[in-house]
Amino acid sequence: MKFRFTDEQSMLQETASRFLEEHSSSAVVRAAAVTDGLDRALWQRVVAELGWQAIPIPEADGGLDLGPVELAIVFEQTGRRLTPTPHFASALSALAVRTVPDGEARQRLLAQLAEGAICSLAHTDARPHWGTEGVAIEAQATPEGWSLSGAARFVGAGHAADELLVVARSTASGKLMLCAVPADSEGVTVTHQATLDQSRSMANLYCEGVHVGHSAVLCDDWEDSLAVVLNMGRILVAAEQVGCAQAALDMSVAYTGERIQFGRTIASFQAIKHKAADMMLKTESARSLLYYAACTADAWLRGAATAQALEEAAHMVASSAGDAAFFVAGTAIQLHGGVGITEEYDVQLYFKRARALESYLGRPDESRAVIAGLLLDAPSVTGGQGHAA
Amino acid sequence: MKFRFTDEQSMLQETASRFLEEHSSSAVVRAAAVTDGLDRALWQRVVAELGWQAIPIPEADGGLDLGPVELAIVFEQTGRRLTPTPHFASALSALAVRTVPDGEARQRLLAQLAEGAICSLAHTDARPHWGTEGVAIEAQATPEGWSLSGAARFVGAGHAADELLVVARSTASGKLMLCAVPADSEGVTVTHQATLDQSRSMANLYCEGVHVGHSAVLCDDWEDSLAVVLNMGRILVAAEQVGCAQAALDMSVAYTGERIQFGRTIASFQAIKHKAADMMLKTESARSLLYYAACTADAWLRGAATAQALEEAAHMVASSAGDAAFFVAGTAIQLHGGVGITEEYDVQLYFKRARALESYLGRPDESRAVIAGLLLDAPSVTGGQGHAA
Amino acid sequence: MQLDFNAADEQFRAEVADWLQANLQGEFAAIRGRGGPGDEHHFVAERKVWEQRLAEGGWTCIGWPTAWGGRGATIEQQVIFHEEYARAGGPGRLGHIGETLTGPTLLAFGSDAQKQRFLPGIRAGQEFWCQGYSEPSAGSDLSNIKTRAQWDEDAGKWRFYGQKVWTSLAHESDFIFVLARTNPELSGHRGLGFFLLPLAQDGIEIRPITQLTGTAEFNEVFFDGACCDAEDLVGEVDDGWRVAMGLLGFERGVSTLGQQMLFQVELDEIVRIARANGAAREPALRQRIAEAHIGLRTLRYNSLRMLSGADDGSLSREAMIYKLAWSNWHRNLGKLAMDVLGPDAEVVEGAPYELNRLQSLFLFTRADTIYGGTNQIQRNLIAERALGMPREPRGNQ
Amino acid sequence: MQLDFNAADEQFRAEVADWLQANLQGEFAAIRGRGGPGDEHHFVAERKVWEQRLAEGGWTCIGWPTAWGGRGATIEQQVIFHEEYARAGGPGRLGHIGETLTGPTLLAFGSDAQKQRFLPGIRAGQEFWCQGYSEPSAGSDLSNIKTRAQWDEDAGKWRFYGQKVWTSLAHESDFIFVLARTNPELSGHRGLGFFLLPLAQDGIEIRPITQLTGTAEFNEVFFDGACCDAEDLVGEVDDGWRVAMGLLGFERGVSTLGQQMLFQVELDEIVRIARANGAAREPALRQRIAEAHIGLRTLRYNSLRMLSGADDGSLSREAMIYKLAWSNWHRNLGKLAMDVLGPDAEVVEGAPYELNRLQSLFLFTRADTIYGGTNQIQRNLIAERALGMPREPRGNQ
Repeated sequence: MKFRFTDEQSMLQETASRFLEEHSSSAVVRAAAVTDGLDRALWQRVVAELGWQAIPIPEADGGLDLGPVELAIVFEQTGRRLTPTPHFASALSALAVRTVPDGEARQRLLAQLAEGAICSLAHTDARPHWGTEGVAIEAQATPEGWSLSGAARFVGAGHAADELLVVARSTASGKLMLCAVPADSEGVTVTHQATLDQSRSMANLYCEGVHVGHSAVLCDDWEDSLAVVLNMGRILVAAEQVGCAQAALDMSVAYTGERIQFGRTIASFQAIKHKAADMMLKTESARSLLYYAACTADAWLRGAATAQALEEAAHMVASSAGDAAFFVAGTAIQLHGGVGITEEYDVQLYFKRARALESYLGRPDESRAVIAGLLLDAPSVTGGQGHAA
Repeated sequence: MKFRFTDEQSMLQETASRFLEEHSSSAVVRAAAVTDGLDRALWQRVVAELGWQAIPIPEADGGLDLGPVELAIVFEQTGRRLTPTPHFASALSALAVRTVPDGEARQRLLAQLAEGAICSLAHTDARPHWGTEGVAIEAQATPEGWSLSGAARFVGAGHAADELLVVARSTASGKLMLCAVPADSEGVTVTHQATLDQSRSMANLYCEGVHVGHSAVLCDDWEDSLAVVLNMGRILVAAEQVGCAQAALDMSVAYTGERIQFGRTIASFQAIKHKAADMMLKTESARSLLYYAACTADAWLRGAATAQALEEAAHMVASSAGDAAFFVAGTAIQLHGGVGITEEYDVQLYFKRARALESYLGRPDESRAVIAGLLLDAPSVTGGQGHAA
Repeated sequence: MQLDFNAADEQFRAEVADWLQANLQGEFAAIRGRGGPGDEHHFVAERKVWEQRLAEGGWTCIGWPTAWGGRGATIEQQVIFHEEYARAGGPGRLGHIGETLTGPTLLAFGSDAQKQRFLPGIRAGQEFWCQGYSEPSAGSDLSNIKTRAQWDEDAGKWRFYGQKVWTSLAHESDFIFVLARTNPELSGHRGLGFFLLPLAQDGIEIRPITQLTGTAEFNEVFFDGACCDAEDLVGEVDDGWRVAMGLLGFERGVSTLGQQMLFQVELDEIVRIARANGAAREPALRQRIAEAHIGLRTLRYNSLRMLSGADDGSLSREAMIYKLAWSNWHRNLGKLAMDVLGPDAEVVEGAPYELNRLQSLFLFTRADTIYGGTNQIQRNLIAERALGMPREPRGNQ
Repeated sequence: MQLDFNAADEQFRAEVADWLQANLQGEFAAIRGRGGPGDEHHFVAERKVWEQRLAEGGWTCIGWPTAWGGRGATIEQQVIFHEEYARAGGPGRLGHIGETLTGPTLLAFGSDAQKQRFLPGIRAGQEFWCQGYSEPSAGSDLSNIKTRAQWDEDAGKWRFYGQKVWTSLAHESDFIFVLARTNPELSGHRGLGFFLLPLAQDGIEIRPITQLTGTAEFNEVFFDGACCDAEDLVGEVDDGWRVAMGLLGFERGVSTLGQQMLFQVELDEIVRIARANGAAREPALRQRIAEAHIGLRTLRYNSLRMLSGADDGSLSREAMIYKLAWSNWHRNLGKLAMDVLGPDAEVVEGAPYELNRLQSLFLFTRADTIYGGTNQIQRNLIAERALGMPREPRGNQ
């Protein structure tokens, strides 16, 4: 039992931290925020120099064959810097493709992703919610394959994607299908969507009778896998949230240590100190659950954990990290006082990011409702877990 | 618009405060707590010298014909002193009897109550909840009247009552009946029930084929009136909660002002000061709603407010005062440190009382659920209330 | 204990409502409900004309004594005016700094000449004011003012050097009252003066401050040799703190019910959306919507207690908690609005960053717990003034 | 990153579990699960015998070096022992003060004579210890100790005058270690000594402190001339603070997973009741039950991080938040238990005031955020030590 980073993992963390400090500065983030939230050159650099895009891809497919723990390490750092790359879309796509049976399309996509191609998972219209009932693209059987029509929102970096992974509901079977759709396919419209949090890149997808050949159907019964992929996504989001919270805490400690009122640094006021202590408590608590959840996701990929264990871990950390990041970033604005609400100071960027992430893929209270279901409606999972970490 | 006490009301408050400071000391409360939570001599003195039992009773029936505002003023003071009298049972009974049609029984009961007789409303078994679905006494029609069987819990001062006001469900009509049952009736067993909060006097009632004559049936369709009476009860409970919170705040400010650690009174630590500020914020907020709710109850008695307005007011203040008293008393223990958890210091008595009151007649979140129903399921009540106070 | 207003007051209410109904028409229809918090920079020209219309109707400065053109309105009447004004969707008042801060200050501390010079312009809705208190290093610690007022013997004028901040609508105002250090030897509350300056002069530069919403309601005001005459000093030299603090005492909370009317409009919209998009069926949101409703009603009865309080105007306990109560309630409402909107909360329709009303509410309300005394300052005040607990010690940095 | 224990550790786990299974039988069956927090005063005699049985099995002091009868167990093994002990319902350890505080202190600071004299008795489960730190005026401010240790030249002994408080099981212990002021000239951390005293002597009076539960687990210990020999001073005269603080460093959190096992039992009972009485259908309670579950799992992974931390044992960030985290989690659990019980929560079955397990939990957990460093002290420590923010100034009263 060594519940801490290996030397390789620590090195990955340091490399990421150093690289992003230099290449994902406030200026870089702000420049991307006023366009489409993407810095393509930075992504190219990440791809070429760091290879983060290859982390979750098997060696056989040209990847590094690393796991969710390594992804969590990187996303914690990109969350800390609000890094404007399509990394989340890339990682989620890779995890999605890994769930489908082997085949030409799977191999092609994983190989592309390993080389840094941008793919985006388009799974929901999110009206009114994030669940699969929000899937609003229908697949009609045609002689040559399928015809997709409908819309999806919050498609990460979708307008910059080379290929879209579209989740559609078959009008025939009523099941969810996962289809590989080149972005330039006829009938596909993808447009960037400005968001309250300007620093994440989101797009809207409209499909009007988009033709999809049989070979492009990656899976024709993907509902359970989608649930798994979204739980993986929740863990990566949580990693961003932990990084976001850490950054907001760090800048608050720094600012209050310099700001002088009543002849004292405001950091010397117990009210400020205790807020900071609570910020750290929540950040570290979320971090502990994050590492557990990442290990559980890793175990799932190795077939050593059930989908329910992954579900539990993902929603536990979604609840914890979501609340933590919003509380910490919101409190950070409070501790900054007047300047905290100015456009000039970065703390507001973290606050907006925390707000966006807290509601992405479901609110913390919705995650707690899932946990309650596992505890209270199904056979208990609390008991007998004494030493099963 | 003068939303403050009249001179008479201020005088009532001062008299109550002075009287209770002298006659409802910690010693008196503790002496009652180790017996059955009642100080009968004190009640006799209240009846003889102050006449609080007559406040809600019409003049024609020998009462003072005062209203819920006066009751709230007194209960805020008795809550502040944890006064061990059957006053709550007496007031609730008077409000209950006032709802029934005029008649011999009504007149007799009001006259008795005006003279200080102890009557107790026995309305629920509270399993699992406080609502009318918890009524567990059945009324079987007999040639001479009715036969009552079943149990009720949390009957205020029931074991000391001269007469019980029993709520029973008619097996014939399925409706709720209110029956006047002398405590010494055959088949009636009333026993004192020890509680976690030792300072309120509660009893269990068991009825085994208790005969009730037609003349003793005060009302044979009492469900709506019970709802009104319980809402009145919630407002009186809220008054006790406000007094309880005020007392816990006052003793915390006093203690932290004397306790010295690190060479300073602990009251000089901002963490302590800010806790105290939050305690006051919640106490004053609950007090504002309390006065509104008391005015609304008064208006209802005058036919100037709807039952829904009373329901809203009662549940608003139940939510606010319930949370406030528990938070304030719990924080008071924290501010007392080690001595706060000793039997010797009074703060624990207030904490136990706050716990008991918070759950009595429903938890704050249950009251919020009622409010949500009014807002979201029925036509909105939020709008157009601009100047209707 | 009496919750309702009496018949005379209700008649006054009807009078106000009718006048607003009759006048918020035609050229003014477009500014109904505009210019409130977060929207202050819109329709400024139209709203200045509206101030004059109000003045003609005798609805500016109604709390002032009749001698200066007011109505000598009672607390109740002032409350009613604010409520009806908000209910009618009256536009954000450009004249409120002059009416509620400058005016009462001059009435209490000003010379006859100052009253003669400035009160009529405010009453007529012709001259607009902004306030020069906060500075970069004097926020929570207001007494730490660095802006200097130097007496220029040759010019026979006071000259000003320094910077004020968080000055709303400075660029739309004619005058600013400035708290400045008259005696560099003294620090803290001592050695300050309270001055009245015209903004249209050399040596004053106004820079807008862009906020997290992308909009700019506040300004920085830089002074570099700007001046005023000797008679534009209010009260004694070095006695400005007393004047400035007296000014804070004038707010008896008459506008709080009007403010709550705007809150109610926001809450009603959230309830409407919740019913429409299904959020009203989610238990966790139902609890929070109920809390918001209860909280707003609490603010109302808290205000009514406050307004019915001691006639000497002494600050009561419920008055001391009001800022902490409303600002946190409002901030929570902003968060609730986002959660009720659900995924739609993130969607910004207008490019580049044109937020809808609830998105603005969410972001702006983060400022509520900061300006006008942060949560932390408010809790200090409650603990120290209401509960008599020890004061926070000053440092020597 | 590795969550599971390795094979060797799992085998050790099996060994512990088997031994406990085999030995918590017969005469010891009655004390399964007894003597925990809030129950410490029950079955004391039986639990002392149990300590000796543990000693015979070699299960006392497993973290001690083999030279002193320990097993030199690794952190992992100690964690596993605590977990399995809790899982098996092992009774509250009467020996834990001696094993975890006195022992490590003597091993680090004690003389050979002191080790020879005291370690074997602890290891054998024959001699029991209690701790003499807190005083009425030295709670959060531990250095403010007033108990005096005076050197009695004639008797050649140290004599003690003063009072200790919050001493658990003093009336059941053989020895007490006492932090006392050896130099009345000095104050605060300086001029203190760390002494080992037998409790069975004149000049010591032990008085129980009744708590809000009506039970008494803690005591006041009064010293009026009680004494110990010169060689019962640990470390140098006036150097007791270093010894006392070193002692606090020994707790590497090996017992936290065991503690969490007890928490899990409490949570499981609450879940069971909620499913039985319908509380599990109430959305507000479902949220809180889920929070409790998430919170407990958080404590677990926080502990695993802590236990996997820097090998030098330096206190990591996650270690600094642990007390604040578990105590508030546990206090909330107590409240949740009451709300899940509903109206039944008020009913006390046993007269006069015999509380059921969840009622005791509710009341006792109010102490969790107070003893061993209040919430306020913990937040100071986090802010000052983990975040490097300024220290709270001392006063001079």
